[in-house]
Amino acid sequence: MVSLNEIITSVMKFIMLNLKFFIQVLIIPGLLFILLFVTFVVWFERKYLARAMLRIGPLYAGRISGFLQPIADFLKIFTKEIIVPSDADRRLFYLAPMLLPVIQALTIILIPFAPDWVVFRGSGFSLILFFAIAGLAPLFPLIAGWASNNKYTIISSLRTAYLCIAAEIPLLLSAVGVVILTGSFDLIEIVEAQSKVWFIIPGFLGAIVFFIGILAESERVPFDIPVAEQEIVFGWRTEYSGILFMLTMMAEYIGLLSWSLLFITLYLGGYQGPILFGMPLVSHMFWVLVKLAVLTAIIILFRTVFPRFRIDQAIKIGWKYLIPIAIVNIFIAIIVKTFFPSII
Amino acid sequence: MTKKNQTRRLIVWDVFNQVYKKIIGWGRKYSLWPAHFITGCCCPEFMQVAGPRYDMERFGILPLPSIRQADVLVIIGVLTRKMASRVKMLWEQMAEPKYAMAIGACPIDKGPFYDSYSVVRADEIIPVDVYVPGCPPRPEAMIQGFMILQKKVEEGV
Amino acid sequence: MSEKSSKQVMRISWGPQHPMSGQVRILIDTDGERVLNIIPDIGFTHRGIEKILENRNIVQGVVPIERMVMVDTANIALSYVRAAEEILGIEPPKRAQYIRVIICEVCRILSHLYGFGLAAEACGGYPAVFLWSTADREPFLDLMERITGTRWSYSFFVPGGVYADFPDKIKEKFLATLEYFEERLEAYRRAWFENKIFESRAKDVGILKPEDAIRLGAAGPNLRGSGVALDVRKDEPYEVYDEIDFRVITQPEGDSYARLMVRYLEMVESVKIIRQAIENMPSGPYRKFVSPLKRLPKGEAYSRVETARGELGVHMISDGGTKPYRVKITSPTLRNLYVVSQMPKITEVLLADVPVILYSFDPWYLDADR
Amino acid sequence: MGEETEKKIIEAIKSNFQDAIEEAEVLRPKRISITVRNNKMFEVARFLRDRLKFDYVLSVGAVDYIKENRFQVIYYLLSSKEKVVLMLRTNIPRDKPFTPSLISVWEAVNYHERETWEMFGITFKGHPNLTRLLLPEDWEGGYPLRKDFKLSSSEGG
Repeated sequence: MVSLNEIITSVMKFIMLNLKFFIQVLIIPGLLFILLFVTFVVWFERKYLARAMLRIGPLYAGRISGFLQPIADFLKIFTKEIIVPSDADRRLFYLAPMLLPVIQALTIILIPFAPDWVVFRGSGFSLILFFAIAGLAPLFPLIAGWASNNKYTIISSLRTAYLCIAAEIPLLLSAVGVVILTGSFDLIEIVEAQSKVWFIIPGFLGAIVFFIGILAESERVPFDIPVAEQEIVFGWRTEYSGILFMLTMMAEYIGLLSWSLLFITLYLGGYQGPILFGMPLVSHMFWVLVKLAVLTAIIILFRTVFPRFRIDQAIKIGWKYLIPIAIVNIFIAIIVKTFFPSII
Repeated sequence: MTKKNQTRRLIVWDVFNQVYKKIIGWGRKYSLWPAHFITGCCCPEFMQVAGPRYDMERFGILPLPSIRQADVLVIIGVLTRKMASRVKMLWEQMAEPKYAMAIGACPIDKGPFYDSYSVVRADEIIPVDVYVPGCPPRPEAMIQGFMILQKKVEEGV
Repeated sequence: MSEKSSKQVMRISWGPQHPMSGQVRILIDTDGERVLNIIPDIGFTHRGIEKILENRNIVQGVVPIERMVMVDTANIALSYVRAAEEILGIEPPKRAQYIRVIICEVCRILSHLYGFGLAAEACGGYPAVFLWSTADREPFLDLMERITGTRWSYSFFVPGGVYADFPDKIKEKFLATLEYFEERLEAYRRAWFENKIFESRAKDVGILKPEDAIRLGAAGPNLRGSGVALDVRKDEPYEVYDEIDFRVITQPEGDSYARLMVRYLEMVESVKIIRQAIENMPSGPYRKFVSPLKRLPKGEAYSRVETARGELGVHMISDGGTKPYRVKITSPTLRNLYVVSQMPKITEVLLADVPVILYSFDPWYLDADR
Repeated sequence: MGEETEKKIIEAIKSNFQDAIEEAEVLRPKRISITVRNNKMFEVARFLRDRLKFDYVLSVGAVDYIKENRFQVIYYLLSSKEKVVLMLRTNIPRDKPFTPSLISVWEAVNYHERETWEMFGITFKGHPNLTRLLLPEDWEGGYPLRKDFKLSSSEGG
């Protein structure tokens, strides 16, 4: 009979063999990074919104300016009762909130944090793989909306479907602009190609379309129509309580994280940046995190400044304005690629 | 299983239990989410408490749209018979560690409408944890009510 | 069900527990995103104030009637008190009338700010403006606390005058608050009325033509938002409104944007009124004592007052006892809610427009329920 | 000020409906009160709206004169041009509280007539949906605003 410590030693040997893989999965682009990012963004958003409203925001949770507030929320929700409506479809009701954060987090494995620090290289097609996985994400609000058998959630899940269709096509087209500039689908080659100039300068129109696409895809404020509190109570999350509700909230922030990381890799030169104190690996990661912080702050700023679009206005923006601009951006990319290759 | 192991295990379990209670109590104390639900005429004062000057979010109190995720049902102002049936329904829909708070003189004992035919007291409908008198009570009184509720939440884990 | 049953009509209920629906249940029949029918189900805060007032003498009666609209207490107490004075046949001293006008206009600003904040919230979770309006109410609440002793339900008006004198010490503080408020109004205009997304959400939404507004009975700023200049302060000047020059604000378009613009400009106008009232307020007695146990002479009186939500009237009938025989209150929000319920028949309404339209009418459901 | 407009309106009404008008008087400037016989309500209402331009309805109320065993239904009307308030009254016996509904003349009286029916038990014949407006759905306590409906404290005086 295999004894306990034998198992432990073999597992330890396996871990020591591919230590880098475990660090990548568990720490830097993996579990710890995502949880810390979600906790920090929740705290930052509540404090930032409070400042916009001239108030203080969470203060007494942790001693200094309430930084333990998200942890207090998590501890409370962790021990709360999970209520499943009687006429809800139990299996799907549990499935949707569990799988949604997983799918959103799955896309982060393709993002390069350093020249050789990427979990899965995607054999040259990581951009297409990213869009394939991210395309699954809108499916789960539909499942959740249908499973919780509530009028608010059905309306909200249909709105998610409209919004995601209207948002993903401009995203794809503007990504095509970047692919033309680099000539390859691999995210690491895209980042390497941006060493001379970031693609936000030649592909400026594409960057704008991509940014608006991010807001619509991750349902941030001007486009947070599926979770419109004023019309449909809490969107497709209305029936969830306890840890399931926590998972759906985390999914929203992980979606924001994955899409803004893609924006950084495509347009802001991924991990490009001056090397600090001679340690290339750490400085590459440092630059990615700095750009991520700036981008997330801008996205959260939108929440204090703008009200919300109506669903038909949002779709009109997606189809009528974003797609033509993205196509124009493709032409610009072709012109830049053929006539002034020296810029890139 | 010798007696020594058993007592050691009990001690370990007791220590873990207390640590668990302290942490979860602290978590629940600083994250009381009332539902977006206003029953009566004290609601402008509750908005002032949520406003910048008194700011109940310092204590982690964040009004949430849906009743499923709320853990405090705050009865703000007068409670009429028609509203009482909805309050009863909401109270049953809330997830388990739930608390109730009655703000204003009317839920306590019908306030200035003592002889009205359609006003009811709050404790005829749901078990109330904290009462805040006043018509409308001052924002400081409401925040003190929340702090008393926080103490009760922390001990009652 | 509606007669167009060929479509799949879904009835959504925004119950009393809903971020946008105050103390009311709004039933909406929708076909997809298009709204066919809005039915406000009110009565959740019906305290039977008209029955209670038959049990209170004229000094006690101010307390329950003030709780009808907690945000705009002074105007409502004023209509009750003026009806009592008309029956008693007495006229409050000049200084009391000026104090009453000041407090009523401050209440109008407080109420419009509250309605303003809720309209911002209804347009799509726009938290900054709602909390700004809450912050900008605090200075006025402090002033009211200095004058009347409480922040909200003042019970400051009594048949025959006012309860206490206007302390002259706080005149400068009052004028300083008004200056600060005018800067804040400027901030609202830049952050709110020139916000493109708000314009796209509120313009041409819920258009109310003038003849529809009168036929359906819209009240106050909603009527003036459609271009009908009906304002009790000008048509039938009460207190000292005839000695103060101010203009009645109307907007021709009649959509939600116009109604909010009327409220915004009325706040600007109220600041001017308060300034004039403070400057030429005479000295002298502030109250002519009327004992609450005095038997009311037989008779009736209908007093009209322009509250922030529209024209409110109190019809008091007395049969010689100390308590009025019957007090009928005409509530403006009941008329506004009927106009909201007829909106889908006048213009095309989407589901996301319902909160915008509903809160551009600035409803206060306790006012409709009484 | 004078009351020429009010007197002109009273003359116009008196000249058209001598028998229908029981009494018509000017209470004070900008306040007119007419009492109309119940069966002629409809014609007088149509005349007021079309010829005298009383197009804005403030509200509908009723008074219960229990000693004279009669209800008095009052329509509060406002002319948006002359800005004069007219109270159109009609007396109906307490035991047969029926009166024609004027909803076909003024659409806005819908909610007000429902509320008066709920509070007094006066049925408005021809009203499309006389259902509960303010009281709770399961209310069987009679008609609250009638004088014989006693409040809990009114015995105490």
